Amino acid sequence: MDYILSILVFFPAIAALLGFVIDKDSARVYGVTVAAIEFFLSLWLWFSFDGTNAGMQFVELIPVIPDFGVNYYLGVDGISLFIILMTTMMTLIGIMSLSVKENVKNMIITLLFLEMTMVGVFVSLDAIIFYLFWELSLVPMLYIIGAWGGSLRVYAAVKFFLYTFAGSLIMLVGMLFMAYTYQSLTGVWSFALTDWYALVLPVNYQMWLFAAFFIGFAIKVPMFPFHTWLPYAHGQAPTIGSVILAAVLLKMGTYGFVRFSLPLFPDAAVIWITPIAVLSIIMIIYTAMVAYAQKDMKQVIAYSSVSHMGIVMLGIFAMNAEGIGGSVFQMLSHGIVSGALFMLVGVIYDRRHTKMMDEFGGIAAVMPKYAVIFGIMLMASVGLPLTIGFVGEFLVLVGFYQVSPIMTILAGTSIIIGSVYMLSLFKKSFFGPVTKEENKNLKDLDAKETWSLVPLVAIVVWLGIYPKPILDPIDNSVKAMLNFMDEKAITQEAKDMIHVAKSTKEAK
Amino acid sequence: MMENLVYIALFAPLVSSLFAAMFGMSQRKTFVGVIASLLLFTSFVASATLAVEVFTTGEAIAVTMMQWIGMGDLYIPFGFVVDQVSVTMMTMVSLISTIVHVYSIGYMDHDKSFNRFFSYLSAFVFSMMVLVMSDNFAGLFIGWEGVGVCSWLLIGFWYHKPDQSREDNPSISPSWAANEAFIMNRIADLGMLVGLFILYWNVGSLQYDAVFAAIPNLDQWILNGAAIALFIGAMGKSAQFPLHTWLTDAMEGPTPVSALIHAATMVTAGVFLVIRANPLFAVTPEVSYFIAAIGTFVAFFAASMALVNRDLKRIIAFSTLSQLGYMFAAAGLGAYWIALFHLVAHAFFKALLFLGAGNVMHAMHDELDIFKMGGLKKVMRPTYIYMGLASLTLAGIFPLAGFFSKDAIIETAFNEGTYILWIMLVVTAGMTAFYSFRQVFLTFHGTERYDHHEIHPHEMYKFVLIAMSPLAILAVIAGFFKDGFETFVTSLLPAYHMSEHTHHYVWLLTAIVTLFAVGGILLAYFKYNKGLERNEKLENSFIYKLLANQYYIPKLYEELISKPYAMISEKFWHGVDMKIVDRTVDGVAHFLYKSGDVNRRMQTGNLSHYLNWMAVGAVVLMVAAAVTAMIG
Amino acid sequence: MIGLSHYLIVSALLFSIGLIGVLRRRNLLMLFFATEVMLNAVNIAFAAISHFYNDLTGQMFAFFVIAIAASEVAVGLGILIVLYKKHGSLDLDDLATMKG
Amino acid sequence: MENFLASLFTFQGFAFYLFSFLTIILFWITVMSNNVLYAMTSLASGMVLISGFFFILGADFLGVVQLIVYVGAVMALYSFAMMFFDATREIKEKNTNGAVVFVLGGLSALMLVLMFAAPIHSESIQALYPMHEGVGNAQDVGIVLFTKYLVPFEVAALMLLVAMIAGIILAGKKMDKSLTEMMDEDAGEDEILTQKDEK
Repeated sequence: MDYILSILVFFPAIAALLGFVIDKDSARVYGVTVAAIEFFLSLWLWFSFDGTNAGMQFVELIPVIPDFGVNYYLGVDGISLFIILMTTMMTLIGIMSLSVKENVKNMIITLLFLEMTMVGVFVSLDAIIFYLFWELSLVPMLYIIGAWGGSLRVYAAVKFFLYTFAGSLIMLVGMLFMAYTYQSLTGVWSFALTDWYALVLPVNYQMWLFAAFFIGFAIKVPMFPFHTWLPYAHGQAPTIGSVILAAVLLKMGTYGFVRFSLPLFPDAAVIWITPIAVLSIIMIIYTAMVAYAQKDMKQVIAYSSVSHMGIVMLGIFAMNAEGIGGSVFQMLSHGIVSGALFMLVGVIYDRRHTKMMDEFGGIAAVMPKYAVIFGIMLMASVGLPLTIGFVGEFLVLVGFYQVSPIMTILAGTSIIIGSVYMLSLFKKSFFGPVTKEENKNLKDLDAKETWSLVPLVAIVVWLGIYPKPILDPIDNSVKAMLNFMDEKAITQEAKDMIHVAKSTKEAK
Repeated sequence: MMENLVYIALFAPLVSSLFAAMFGMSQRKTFVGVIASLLLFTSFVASATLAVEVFTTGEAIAVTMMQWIGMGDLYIPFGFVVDQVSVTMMTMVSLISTIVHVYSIGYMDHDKSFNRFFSYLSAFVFSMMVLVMSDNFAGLFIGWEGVGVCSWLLIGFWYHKPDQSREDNPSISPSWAANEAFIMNRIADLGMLVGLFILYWNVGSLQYDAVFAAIPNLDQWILNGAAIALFIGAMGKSAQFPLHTWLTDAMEGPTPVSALIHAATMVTAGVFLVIRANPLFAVTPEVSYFIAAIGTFVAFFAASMALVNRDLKRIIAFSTLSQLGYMFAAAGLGAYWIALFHLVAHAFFKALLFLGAGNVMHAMHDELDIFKMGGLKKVMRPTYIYMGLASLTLAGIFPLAGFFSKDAIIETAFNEGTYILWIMLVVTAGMTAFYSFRQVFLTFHGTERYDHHEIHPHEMYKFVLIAMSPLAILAVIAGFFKDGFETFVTSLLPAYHMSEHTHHYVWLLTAIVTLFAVGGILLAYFKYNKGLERNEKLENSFIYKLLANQYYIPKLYEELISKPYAMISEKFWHGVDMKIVDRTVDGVAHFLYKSGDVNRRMQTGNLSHYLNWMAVGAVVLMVAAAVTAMIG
Repeated sequence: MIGLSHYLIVSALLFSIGLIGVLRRRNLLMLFFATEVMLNAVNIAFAAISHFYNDLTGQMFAFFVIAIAASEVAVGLGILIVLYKKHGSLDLDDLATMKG
Repeated sequence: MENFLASLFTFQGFAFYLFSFLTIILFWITVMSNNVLYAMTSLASGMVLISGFFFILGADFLGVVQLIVYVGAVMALYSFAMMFFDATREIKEKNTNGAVVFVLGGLSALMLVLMFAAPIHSESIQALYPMHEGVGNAQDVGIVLFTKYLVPFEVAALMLLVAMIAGIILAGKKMDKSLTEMMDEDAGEDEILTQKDEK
């Protein structure tokens, strides 16, 4: 069916509306079925997706406000396909492992709305539609953190909402200015991304627009100075909130960089490489050290996801196919690994209602299955080869080495300090004798939790050993984008920096 | 036919690991150990047939399973090559691991997570096979990290042990030692990764043959960079000077682990890397000389620390460290095949030594302090013979393997004209002989220093002793295969012959080394044969304390690296994150709130105030209008 | 000879006196007086301009100002009476109920 | 200074200066005095003088309307209103920020004067509805008022009607009882309230 994308976007929303009718205690089953259907739809999208063609597929274009060029324009390519797949999968697994007790029905409805907005962000090719879904995605997350959160939840939810909202307003200004320049150059209003791609802007315009988009995306990533909302959001959010927040919402920022900032402003992107690289390295090292100092298990993982996003940012600005492809893959791997880690923290939180590491000790003896899964996820997050974590990290570091060796070595320390804080977390909670009384008789994983974690472990191992089916479409789209950026770049140093892979040259 | 032999050799350990993992949670089942050992044995048989095949036909067998990573111009397949170097390593690894598997059936028999142990051990062997057999640097890196993780799992096997202070347990606890090992290996792996990147961006691919083919047309500083980076990786894995403290702490793991990983296989991975990438190191003379220098220094350094150590397994760990120094010295000086020969020979007798130590530990209820042992000769006769034999080989006495492999290295040092290295290596040979026999005499000879009613030592099970016998035999006869080994291996590695000049002196050189070795043994005999008399003056002399605390390096690392790191991260968290970054964000919000509040106060509800404000506004506008009129 | 500016100056002065009255007064009734003064000042200006520019529009405006002033006073006083009944005083400080 | 003195002696000049001087004084009293009666009377007389101004300026009809409507009607309203508010008491006025008021007033006066003093006779303004010399002012005004400004005139009429009704309704509530009775009544309630508690 050719309207697959619209179905993918609006099916969860309609189902959510119907959800109001469903009675309370069968809400969870309803949620799981809807999420499962959505997941199979996205699987169907993957199978009917043609990996070799790098351009946009399943495109839908319906003019909404013709004279202002705002049209309902959807499309998917190698880069966005797998993020959509991960979104639907993580929502399904999140709902399956939902451990929230009170008003589950509202939670299911909010989650389905959230899924609509998330999928919408990754499929939309029109700036306004992108912005619409971008802002809408904040609202359900605000409720999830605000209503089902911990003690400081209102502060965290409001801070999260306002912080991201302020950033995206500046991005909106950038979009409007971009549309205005498009209109002044071509005489026609248009917000369609493909038209904007064709627009070659003078460098100072590019610099300003890049800055505007940068602030909008940097807060969402979150990049170094703007990251302080994340520990609060994760600290107060319920497990399902943290899983979705870490798995998908952080990827919107980096996806924005790859979809908007790079192709639209190639010259500005090249000029911005060093500042962003410095920021990302600070991000990687600084947050890894802060993670090491944490007492609360969930904060460790929250800070670790900032550190991993630093690596993703580095990959994006490596300006070569290995780097960008690696960063897209790292987005997927971080989504799955940190999503699973948050679920694991949720498991122990449900049993002990505390996340403080020194409350636990020697759990490996008491809950062996839980310890094994946590160990595998830990190794994936530290980047052990043959797990999903290594492929992305390796490609990013390879890619960025071409830009500057010293920075790559600095960024490379992430595998060291990454293992420092993860292993110290594992040792404090799992190794050592069982000191606390309460830990003596903790039950191991029950069916619900195992059924949601085992698929994630399977994916982590499968994509670590055989990432080819995922890497090829990403590779094609990234090479096509780089090729496009190379032709579009005006300044000479941009042309030299953007490294078009030799294979695309022969293929041309 | 050959292809699936390669796959069998490679995947048999994986199958055994998964099989054992299935029973990971359940109670001890001996058949798990037996099947694991059988699978390992099949892998050994496959490797042996491959060795014969490669020996007869002389050319390598290359196999590509599937593509692993393909992005941009980077293409990394799962490719495996079986050539002279990798087949020797394969056979050595699979043989020793089979023996260790059989040994651990006996050794671990009363440990409740018996099955889990075998799954980790077989997983280790699988990653070691991947490391050895892969045909590209990325595959090597997979094995590299896989081996690191398995050693982390195995060192921290007894994770339930609590942390102890440094005084009564120098490596605090198994889980602490495991983390230390993993993190230290990771530091070196970063260097290795950088080496990979240098090679990739200058060569375009990470396959061995592509890289070695491209070496001639790369300029010197790139080659130097790559060589140094790869050597840093090797240093971490083989615990060379700055990154050596994890090896002695790794003794926290069960003894079969120390025997297999920290004596025979994993620590030699660094030497294997230098041997495997010999074209690169041959072309960079300064780096090779640096490797040789580091190797010799570590040999001497480790031997010095072993002289005074009281822990049975730590002495053997130091001797491994010192022998690794020897191998790096040989590889650094260009004698790659001699390094490989010593690597293989060393694996046999060091594994034997460790397993013997395991028997002693088992008998003495995990008591490790040799000052509290003695007189076990009568009770544990076979173990005594095994450990005596292994120590003799280690010291390098004539008919045994050590003599051929170690002396060859000392000869290369002489042959290369690097006399300082030669002298140090000879002195270290003497020290090696002294401390290994000090340990033998203190444990087996002299008076029983343990109290009888608690510990009544008994010999290990029969089948374990039989399992150890191949190692003993090989330790004895390995020397005689030296020439056959040379012809076999130098078809791939660069040939290395002693010059006429050294041939002329060969008898003199061997005499000197043997003299030092025998001297060491006699000194140990006179000092420790009857028993142990402690003289206080020696023990709290400065040098003794310095060596006992491993030159205070672990304490140095603790004070200079781990404590400041923790303090800085604490500062970062509270200082920067909470105070500066978060404060600014909340400050902005607070500012907006405050300014709003100020305006609120203007709404007094009193009409005249509003009128006043209105008048002020009117006047200001008038003034502005007048001023602009004036200017305009 | 009396020019237009003379008249305008006088009306300006009267206007400012009215303004001072408005600002100074606390009593609402007296405030009304001051507004009346301001309105008259404006009327003078209108009349003067219409006279010197020979244009009737000025006077027209003056008429309408007077009309408005008259209705304003009517309604104003009505409100004042209600206020007085309710609050018992016309002093602005007591009537500050609309406090923010 | 000479032409100032010279103009004093013409009828126009003398009248103008007299009127302006008196008006300023009177309005100053309206604004400054503490006694409501003084303020009201000075306001009334001020307005009479302003009608004088109109006559000087030849706007006779306007002057008459000013006299009748303003002085008559508005001042009458004020005086009646005064009866409501016990205006006899001296108005104690807490004149806060006196300085600010004077500064503002003075400044605005200065600014206005400056603006108007500047020569603003720009030649380009030509009369929209020119006065005709021969015809009397009232006739002129009547013609213009009932032709061009008819609609505003009617709207003004309607507005006045609305104002009247509003004035009546607002002031008309409880017209039958006098104010003082109401005062006792409120007080009475309180007493009743308080008595009940005591019983």
